Amino acid sequence: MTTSQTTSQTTSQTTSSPRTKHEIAAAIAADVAAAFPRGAYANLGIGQPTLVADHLPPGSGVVLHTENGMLNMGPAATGDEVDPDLTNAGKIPVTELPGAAYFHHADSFAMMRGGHLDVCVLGAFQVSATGDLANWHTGAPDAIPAVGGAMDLAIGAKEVWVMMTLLTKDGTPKLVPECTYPLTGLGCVDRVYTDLGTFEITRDGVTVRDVAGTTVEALRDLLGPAVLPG
Amino acid sequence: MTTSQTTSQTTSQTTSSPRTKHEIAAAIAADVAAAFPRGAYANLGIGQPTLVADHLPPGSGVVLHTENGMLNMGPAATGDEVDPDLTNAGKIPVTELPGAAYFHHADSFAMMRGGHLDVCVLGAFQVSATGDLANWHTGAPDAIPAVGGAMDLAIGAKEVWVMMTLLTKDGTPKLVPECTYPLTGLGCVDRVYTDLGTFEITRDGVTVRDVAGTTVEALRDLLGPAVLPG
Amino acid sequence: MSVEVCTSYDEAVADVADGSTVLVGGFGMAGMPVHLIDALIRQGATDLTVVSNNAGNGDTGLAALLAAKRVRTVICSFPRQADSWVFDGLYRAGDIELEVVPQGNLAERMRAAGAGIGAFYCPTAVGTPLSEGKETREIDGRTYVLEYPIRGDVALIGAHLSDRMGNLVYRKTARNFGPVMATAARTVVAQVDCVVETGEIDPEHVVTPSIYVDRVVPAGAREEVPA
Amino acid sequence: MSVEVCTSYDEAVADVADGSTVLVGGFGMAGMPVHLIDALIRQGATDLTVVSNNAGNGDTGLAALLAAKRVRTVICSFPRQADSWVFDGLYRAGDIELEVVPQGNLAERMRAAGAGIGAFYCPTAVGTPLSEGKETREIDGRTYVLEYPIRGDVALIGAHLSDRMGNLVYRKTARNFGPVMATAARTVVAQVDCVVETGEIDPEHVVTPSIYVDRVVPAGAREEVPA
Repeated sequence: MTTSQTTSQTTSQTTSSPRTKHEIAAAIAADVAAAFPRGAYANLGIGQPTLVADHLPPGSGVVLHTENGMLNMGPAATGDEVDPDLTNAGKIPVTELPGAAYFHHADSFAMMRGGHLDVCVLGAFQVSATGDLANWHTGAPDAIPAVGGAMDLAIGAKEVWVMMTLLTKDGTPKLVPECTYPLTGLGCVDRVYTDLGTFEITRDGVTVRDVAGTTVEALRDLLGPAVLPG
Repeated sequence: MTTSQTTSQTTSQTTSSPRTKHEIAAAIAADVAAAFPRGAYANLGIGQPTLVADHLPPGSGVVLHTENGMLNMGPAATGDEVDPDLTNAGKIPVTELPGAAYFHHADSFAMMRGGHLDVCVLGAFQVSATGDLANWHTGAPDAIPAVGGAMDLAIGAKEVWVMMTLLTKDGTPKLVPECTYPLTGLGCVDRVYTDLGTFEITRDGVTVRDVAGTTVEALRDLLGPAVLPG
Repeated sequence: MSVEVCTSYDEAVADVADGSTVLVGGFGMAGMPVHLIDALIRQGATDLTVVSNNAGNGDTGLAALLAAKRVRTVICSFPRQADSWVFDGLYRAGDIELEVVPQGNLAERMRAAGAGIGAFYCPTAVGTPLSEGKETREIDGRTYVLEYPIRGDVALIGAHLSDRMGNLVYRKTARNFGPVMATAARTVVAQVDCVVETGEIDPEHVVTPSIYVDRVVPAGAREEVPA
Repeated sequence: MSVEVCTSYDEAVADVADGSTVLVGGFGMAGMPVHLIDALIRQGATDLTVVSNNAGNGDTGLAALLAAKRVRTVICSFPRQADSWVFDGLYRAGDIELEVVPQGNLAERMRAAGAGIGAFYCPTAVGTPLSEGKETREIDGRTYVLEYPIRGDVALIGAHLSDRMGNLVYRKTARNFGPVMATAARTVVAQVDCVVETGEIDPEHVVTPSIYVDRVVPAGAREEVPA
């Protein structure tokens, strides 16, 4: 088990006043962005993962895929750039970068499901110690199920990274021995970026990649031995 | 069983000297061309079926598909028109017509196998009374098998028409109770155009669509009751 | 063969039968054939199965078709949205059936229909509620779910240009489901920004070849208000 | 990410390992990556499985690779041609293995590899010698054969233009197997007529998106004669 005790650049400054939800998400997004391989082809899921794009260093060469049919998507469109025919998967107007390509939905998901994307970053309700992902459905009996591309993304990329707060609002861990929410994908998550640390999910179990403002021991106490054995 | 006794325009003039192989093929091709629905999307197999293109009336609106990735293929290229990047499935340089489209091999065969072509015209060694087609392999033990797109074409079009001489050089019928050569497709042939008549293959059996220089009775004698019952 | 260029949206959907499966293109508003949907509402076909990525937004388009009680079943990947109140109400009242399909399966199942594939083994949704009751198989150490084609009687799509043969090109991410749906339905109707002369679209740039397209309706076509 | 632009054909195929499965594009000479095949001959990798539509013509290209005894197995649709004497001789002598695959299956099996499909039910070859021993299934009254993906370690293809990211466009029917093979191999190498600046290919016209392409070699690159 390789455990790096270095705290990450951006999440280590948790000193005085509690951070806002947005600040926490931005810090996690910065951690994810810093870890991106140069020139990676990546899909950033709807919601918080889209923040990662704002933190990519200039010249990162990262090429963004959007599952509604485009490679090399640019930043959100503003003003005159807005074109109703050019949106991301969240239906937000975006721009195109030089070297972009358009393709239809079957080709787009073939690209994703064929394992050609280097990284996919997703939000999650829960991740299990064996990499199961739950992010599409709370399981509430009155909820209308809606999956979108979540299950395709979960199994499609070479690496699936989750970004989430480690705990729910009421303090319950979201990295769990076994998911209680309906699954999105089985054993598909490779890494989990959280506000309290980053975890790798390997065949041998969960390891701590780095911690943020806490210790590995404290994380063990939080998550329990079924998730983080000593 | 609907039997039309009208002889076809082009093959009825078999009067004096025996026709050459090419004249026979041209006559069959003219019959096929005359039967094409206006504006049909069609694939003409390698070899004699390509002759059909020469007999399409002006304004037929027929759009030719070639399985190496093109719709609205034009006639063979001559002189300066020859472009090594533009060939038909027989690897012969061809031309493009206005409104052509190029696509890759998987899209091209998806188009074919998905049943979007109206007609496919193929040559044959044998056709059975139930529409089985044998046209890819003589079954000779030393022959090197080579199928190309034959099996895809056989099952792909809305209608599969075969054009062939009705008899082999030694007088053996090629429309048979059951094929003896290795099959290309099962129950896939809808119509058989020959030098002696045109046959429809229906669920109820083989019927004569028209005869050329012979009679239905003579065809019955030739083919036997297993193929053409009274 | 020339495509049928319709002078009204209503003419283009006049023959949609009750009980049809209708594939409706678009992702959000991009590529959404709004005028054809409006015409379908005027036309009155009912008991429809609609296959589309979403289940209607706001009170127009697909949502209006649903509100008019013309749709028995929706097959889509993402019905629940901030402004999907029409669908939500019908669903909660038990007045509409829903099949939720992962977006990639939705696309690939229509592609299979268009390509003559009888069924395919797919890695998506293994071990999740959306594969419950479905056949699975392990191939080369990975588990797959068996998925079947989705065929349409009619596809209504949006495209940018058509030529007079029916070759289509799209604009940017408005391409989305259009090219796939065009292969998967018996009758394909496209609303387009403009119909150009045959030969004006470079054969290298055609996205949907003419063979797939039955009717096109250029922008500005008539909307016939029923008498 | 920028694609690797190689200055010699030999550099582009330097890492092809013995025992590799090599997908080779082209239909006849259209789209045939002749310079890459020549470099592969110079490179010396052996015990190869070659997947291509044909099994070589005349004495050059694939035929020369076969003649050099580098190929253990050919997977193709149409080995037998008027000028396929090299293959014919090796086959009759029992010096090469052959898997004959219907052309549509060849394309669709590579597409499946690229698209993450584990296997698919296909209507081609039902009841023929080429489906003997294969699993079949009746779906909706039609019989289908179960077909598995064909994956490549390397794909060698020909294209018209590449930009510096690796987006490819093709010319006319030289497109053929290139775009499919580019999705189905771990390493994809394209010989192209010209490498243009990123942004010079309209994003609407890209046929093979850059994600699939690892190396491109523009015409006029060096051919390194081994010392």
